Amino acid sequence: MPHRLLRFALRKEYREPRFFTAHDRLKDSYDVVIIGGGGHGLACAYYLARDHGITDVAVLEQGYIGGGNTGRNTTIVRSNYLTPEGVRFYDESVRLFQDLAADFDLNIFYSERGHFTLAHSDSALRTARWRAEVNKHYGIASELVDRQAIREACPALDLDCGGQHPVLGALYHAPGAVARHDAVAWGYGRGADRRGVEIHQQTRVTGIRLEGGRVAGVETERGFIATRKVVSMVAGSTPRITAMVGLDTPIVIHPLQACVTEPMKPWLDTIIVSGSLHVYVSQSSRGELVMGAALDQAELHSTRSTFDFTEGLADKMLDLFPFVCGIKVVRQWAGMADMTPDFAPIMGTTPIAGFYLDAGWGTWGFKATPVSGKTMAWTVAHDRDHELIEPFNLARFERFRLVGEKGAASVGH
Amino acid sequence: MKLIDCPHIGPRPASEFVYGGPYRRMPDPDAVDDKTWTEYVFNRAGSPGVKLEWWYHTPSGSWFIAERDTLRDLFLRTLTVSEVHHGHG
Amino acid sequence: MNRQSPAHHLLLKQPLPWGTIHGMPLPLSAPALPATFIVDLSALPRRLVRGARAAAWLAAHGIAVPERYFGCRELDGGAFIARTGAREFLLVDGPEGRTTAALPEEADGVLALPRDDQELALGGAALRDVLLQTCSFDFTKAGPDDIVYANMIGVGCWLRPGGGRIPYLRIGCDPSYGEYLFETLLGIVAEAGGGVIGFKDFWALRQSA
Amino acid sequence: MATDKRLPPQPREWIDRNRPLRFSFEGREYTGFAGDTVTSALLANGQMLLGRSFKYHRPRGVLSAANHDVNAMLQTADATNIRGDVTRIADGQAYSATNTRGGLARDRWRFLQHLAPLLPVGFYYKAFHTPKRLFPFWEKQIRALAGLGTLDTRWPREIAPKRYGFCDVLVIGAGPSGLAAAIAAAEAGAQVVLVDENPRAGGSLDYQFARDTAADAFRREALAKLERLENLEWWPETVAIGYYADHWVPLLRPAGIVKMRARAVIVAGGVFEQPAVFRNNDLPGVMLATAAQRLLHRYAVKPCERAVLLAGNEDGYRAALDLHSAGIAIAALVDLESAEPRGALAARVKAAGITLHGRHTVYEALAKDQRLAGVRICALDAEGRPRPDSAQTIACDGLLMSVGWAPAAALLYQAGARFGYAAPPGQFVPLELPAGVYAAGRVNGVFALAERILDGRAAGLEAAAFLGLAAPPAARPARAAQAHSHPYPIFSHPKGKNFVDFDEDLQLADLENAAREGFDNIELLKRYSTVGMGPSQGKHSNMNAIRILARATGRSIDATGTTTARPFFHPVPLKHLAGRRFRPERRSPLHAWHQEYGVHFMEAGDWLRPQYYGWDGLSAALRREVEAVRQRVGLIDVSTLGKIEVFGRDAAEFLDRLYTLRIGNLKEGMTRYTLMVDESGVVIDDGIAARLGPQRFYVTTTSGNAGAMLREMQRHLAEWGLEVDLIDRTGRLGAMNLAGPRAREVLAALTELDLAPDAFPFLGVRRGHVAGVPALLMRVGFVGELGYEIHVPASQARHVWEQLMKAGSAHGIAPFGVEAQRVLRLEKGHIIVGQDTDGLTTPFEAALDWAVHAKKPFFVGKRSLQILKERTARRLVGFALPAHHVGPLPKECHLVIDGGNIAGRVTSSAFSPTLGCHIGLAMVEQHLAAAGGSFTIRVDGGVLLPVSVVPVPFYDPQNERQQFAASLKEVAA
Repeated sequence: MPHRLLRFALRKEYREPRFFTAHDRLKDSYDVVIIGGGGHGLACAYYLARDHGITDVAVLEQGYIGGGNTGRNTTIVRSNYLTPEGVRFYDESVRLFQDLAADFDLNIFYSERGHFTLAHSDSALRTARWRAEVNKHYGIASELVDRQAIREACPALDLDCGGQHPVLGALYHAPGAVARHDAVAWGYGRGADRRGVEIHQQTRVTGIRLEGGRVAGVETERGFIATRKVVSMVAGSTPRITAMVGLDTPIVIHPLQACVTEPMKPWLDTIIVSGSLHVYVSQSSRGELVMGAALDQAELHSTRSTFDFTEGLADKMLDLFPFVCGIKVVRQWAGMADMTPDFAPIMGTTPIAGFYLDAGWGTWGFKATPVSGKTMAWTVAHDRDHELIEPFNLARFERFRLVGEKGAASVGH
Repeated sequence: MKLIDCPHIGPRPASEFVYGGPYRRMPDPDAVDDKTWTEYVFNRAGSPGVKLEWWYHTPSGSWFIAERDTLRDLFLRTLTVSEVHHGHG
Repeated sequence: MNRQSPAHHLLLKQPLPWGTIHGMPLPLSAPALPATFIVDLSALPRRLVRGARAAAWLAAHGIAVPERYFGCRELDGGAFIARTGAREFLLVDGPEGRTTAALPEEADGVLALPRDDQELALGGAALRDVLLQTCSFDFTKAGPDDIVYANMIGVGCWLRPGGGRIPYLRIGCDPSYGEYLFETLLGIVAEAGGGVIGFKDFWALRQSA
Repeated sequence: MATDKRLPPQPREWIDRNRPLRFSFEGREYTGFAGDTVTSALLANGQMLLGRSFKYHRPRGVLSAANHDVNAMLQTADATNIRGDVTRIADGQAYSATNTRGGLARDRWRFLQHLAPLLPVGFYYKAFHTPKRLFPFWEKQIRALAGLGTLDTRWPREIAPKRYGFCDVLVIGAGPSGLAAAIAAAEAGAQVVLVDENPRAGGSLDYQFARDTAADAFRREALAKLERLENLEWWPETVAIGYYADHWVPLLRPAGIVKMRARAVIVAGGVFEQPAVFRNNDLPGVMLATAAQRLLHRYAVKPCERAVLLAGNEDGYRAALDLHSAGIAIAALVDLESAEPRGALAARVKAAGITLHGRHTVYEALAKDQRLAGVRICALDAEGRPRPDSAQTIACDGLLMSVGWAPAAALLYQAGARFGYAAPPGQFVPLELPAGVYAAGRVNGVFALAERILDGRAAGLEAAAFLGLAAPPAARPARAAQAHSHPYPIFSHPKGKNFVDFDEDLQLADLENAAREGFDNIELLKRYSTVGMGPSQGKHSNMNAIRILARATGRSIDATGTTTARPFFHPVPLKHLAGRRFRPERRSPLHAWHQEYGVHFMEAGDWLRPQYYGWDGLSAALRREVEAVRQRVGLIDVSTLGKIEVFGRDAAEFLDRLYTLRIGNLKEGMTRYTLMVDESGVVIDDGIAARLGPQRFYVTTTSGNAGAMLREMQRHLAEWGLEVDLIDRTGRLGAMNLAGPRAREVLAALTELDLAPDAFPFLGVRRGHVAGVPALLMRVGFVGELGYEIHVPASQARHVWEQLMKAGSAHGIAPFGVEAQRVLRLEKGHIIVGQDTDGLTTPFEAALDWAVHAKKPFFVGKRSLQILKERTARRLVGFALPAHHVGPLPKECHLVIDGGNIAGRVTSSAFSPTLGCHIGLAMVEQHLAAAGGSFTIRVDGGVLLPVSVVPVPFYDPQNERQQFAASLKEVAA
């Protein structure tokens, strides 16, 4: 048992410091206002303070810290994307994730499990090879593996999937990991807080004031704040914020659902994803199976659950792992995913001076938390897009310069 | 599961329907400049609200238009496409 | 003598006397009627009639069409006609095929194309329970004057309730789903202690009902 | 030690004393009766120790006896995480406790409770991560310690069918208010289904009012009506697992899930009794008063010999009297409030000889042999804090807690109800309910039995009125005017072990410390401390957690709020969610023939398609099949193609708007290649359009897109309001392609049609008969030989196919599969949409410029293509390897590398038996696309392979094989 636990026993009093200072009032102005107290917003605040010395920052959160998609995702971290821009971006994120616990002095349970994207058709196999080739080109551990390799890594998996759509091979990504999602937000929050950033929970933004086409301040339920720089990092609420500054985007909100089982002793070490069956699953350090599936088909700004989601998920899950048929699902939930036409984020500067956008996170926002915080902080500090995110600027659409991540989806059919 | 009241066949569970995206009028392609056109192609009215949408009932193979509150998750009413064309939308 | 039902190879496993209906080999009759049954009716001639003047065209051929959308009307010789839209009708003929025999396939803007369906009927004691396991539609809300388009075990089907003493439901779908639909329903019927009956059995039973 | 705790027959008991059952627990044999749960049977045998706690492995016994906790989590040979409280014993079954090392009694992990001081809330966030390299080791230890049951990966998949259900009114909960509601709604004429998770109706009537004559009168009458009313169905052992939109309520029954679609829903789910929080409140022997009453009345089990009752409400007094009259010695009644206001009840308790301690609490439970041996009680000061100086010890083997309740309101929350805290009764009550949803009884804050019945009846009538079956009822009875839940039955102790969440082993200090560390929002508190996240989902812990946080932050209960109540109400096995394994599969009408001929199928969406034929492997088959088509004649099943009739006044106009090429000027009897792009100019499909008449066309789509294309056509039709009709014939017609130099001879033998080149030219379409079957024939060929695509009714496809094979045998005909077709079309340079294109490919990039007819006034995507034409950055080109090439070959999706950078990818690649070399298509950057140029492909092993750009088609560039015909390009122009 590590010595660090001894302090709890030796001390009479419980003297753990607060993670987050409670601020009873908002100041009249801040250098930077970040809308959204999720992983991205807190990470941006953290890097603004740590790397750029910008500490006069307010993070405004309508609910509670990490209460949005940060606390609703299935915590998978990987960098085996299809496009060069995607791969470079997420590779940097993985590197940051690997050192986050040390940075924070907080255990985020970053656990490298190995990530299998199962291919059930020859077109899926082609896409897997495509991704593997692009990944390898950028030095990322990613390869196309056969059934035998999958069997060895995950003997419990029924490669024949109950007789239909058998697994033909997989894209294997050794660095694929899971992490304790809440802890990532808390770590960034605590780090930002200790560097002087103010985190205001239960503070809803009601408007953004523009003067002469540039940002002048933010209206909140708790009054007006003057600022020259506003960063929107609100994922599922993005369209509501962009509407405040009259900015049109391609973003459409779709619910993304997930569910979790009762805890059981460890039997699944890897992360298993099946595009064709629309299932992904990993086993948490608590022993629960954390499972997700495809987006709901229609736009919706709600985190309601549907029963047919769990029905479909269970059905496909038992194709892969028939023996869990008696295991019970305890809880289901949903997040609001901000989808873009090309399955890539929208980041960086916008036509409105002082308004920065970090959005379009769809189903891949958690794994980008550190890198988007870091690159957005750089972008806000320099008022210029960080080179890693240039391809993701909103302007790409009117230039018909879409990012090809969707290529994977389309070829993958 | 939600019920969707198809104007052709009446209420059916949502699983029998395919969502067809927002009902939008295309600007005259020959009249608009490139910017306006690309905005039409890519941008969407993403804020929550009451929207007209395309919905398709798969078993009977028919399209119709639904007026839906995307914040409260409510189908307010459904119309045939011609009703919408003729301004009943 | 060259038609084949999508369920042909499943039916071959049934030890029933066979015959040929409209060029399609099918089991004709079962020694005894099971309490719950499934029967292949794919052999029946069918037409999908579509076009701006479809209704008038049918009337001109002496076929009175239902006014109501998804309404259904019984015709002579065991045939029925269902209205599936403003300008579309499904005509399913009876065992003798009298109604479709004379109909042209194309005339003044109307197409009346022959249509192969996997058609079957489910009926008997466990009908309701089998339906509750396979279709989300509440069949207490429909009768012989209705044609219901709904998903059944994931396949888009037309469904028409019928029967008197012995209730049954006629079901049709795209033949490419036919083997799956028939095999799956047969499995559930068998669990309920039912089985396959012959083409003739069904029409006899229909008379008796 | 198996002392018998079974009492003589009780008036309401659920056990069948004529059916004794044998079972074992932790290796020891026991007997119980049919109807016993594992918990009740073990207690009847004097076995108090039922499990070990999740974190500290502390001994645990009964808490709720109602599945509101998981102290009794069991394992058998073929199942795990079985809940002893609600699982009926099965004869001969062997049970053991989950999550122990070396058995329940002397679990080797029990030392962990002595490390508790080292393991405060969130400790795992604060340790194990340094040094980084050691975390994997610690994680392994932590994962092994966490988790409950152990599963066996050899367990078979079980199938549990699901059903749909329909009713007017669904009533959830068959206690007094639920019974009254169901009966009232049914008598008003509604079709009612009444469900309860218990095997018998009556709810608390059976354990809190078992000896109450007034209650019994109502119970008898209600149960009689359950029998009598034909429009009232009673479903026992049925759990409503969640509420979903439009009154969609899945019901978990022993036989499987019923997905109930109700027109109105009444929730009468009652309340969960809540534990008091004090030191050692988790010792076996410390239980909820209702747990004792359930054991006593349902199972005739004596919960203990000598009990102390800790009361925070009058329900506790009633429980004391109830147990007393059942012959259980009540050593003392300890009331958190002063006893005087309890009036008559207090008098009756005193009269029963029970010592009353007002304004006292249990300060600590005392253990002996891992179970309760006595309690230390002490007086409370003015602030309600314990005064240890006043402590006294009472010996007892049972401590029964009756300090408050929490509403079983999850389904109401899921339905969108708004709740607020009301004191009295001291719980959250619904303030606003959605249309068609009603609450009745204690979940609604109504407590007196008579009023619960009235409340239920009123709810039933309200539901009936909502459905137009009855007049709305008179007003509901008022909610309880006195507190039934103590505002703070929670007591700190310097030594802790005062548990709030039994699933997660969370103590009072854990929650207070979490709040102090800044997790002072109820949702943050839950996530940091994990309170309420265990298998019982907070049923016994959420309310106390809210009270603790409210006090810690000085906020009101309302301001503190609750966590979101997500499905499921009780956890649901995956097999029940999955149901039967329905997997729609599509079959070509030729499927059986392929099987008989020894085909290898490949999956294509819902279809199975012939990949190749024969037993000698793919490459041999490929050579054979390609050679047959090139040299003689081959036959392939293309029934999966989308097939759509397009007819009506504006048919030509419609297709001109739909496709990039011009279709309107197509001559009757001719066909043309079609290409479809979306609004952003991306290639989405291609196929053939045939003109059958002035206003009649027949079009095909790719197999994979058939459904989507039909929908798009129907949508555009509705949008454009053109006078056109569509008929989808995809599955209704079988299709086959007869291709090869001998195709004409083979076909001639079977058709009356004149096949002479001038009578039936390349790209012509004809209607006639093949083998006596009405057929549509198109002289097109994806594979680049003289070919006929023959479309016939599905029911006759096999006959036609067999006749063609027969007629072809003299010409050496061979059936060929998708793999051969891919090679053949590649030799011919035809693209496959979705393989040679991706989600962003334009026609210009796909080298289909010729297929874009910019002069047309309009077609879908035209405007975008006008913009994109200038921005074509990449191009699909052909490449070939020298015939003598040895070494690794390019595979599909290998990358094109230029100056160390990615400059494209291989989209198609195969050995061409016809050309005797390896050929392929690649999407490359413009500057690499120049004819005669070359580029480099990185193949397996990182080898850089130079290849030369070759014009396509690779094979028969002049298209002489298909005869007298211009290539597709020129025809399109």
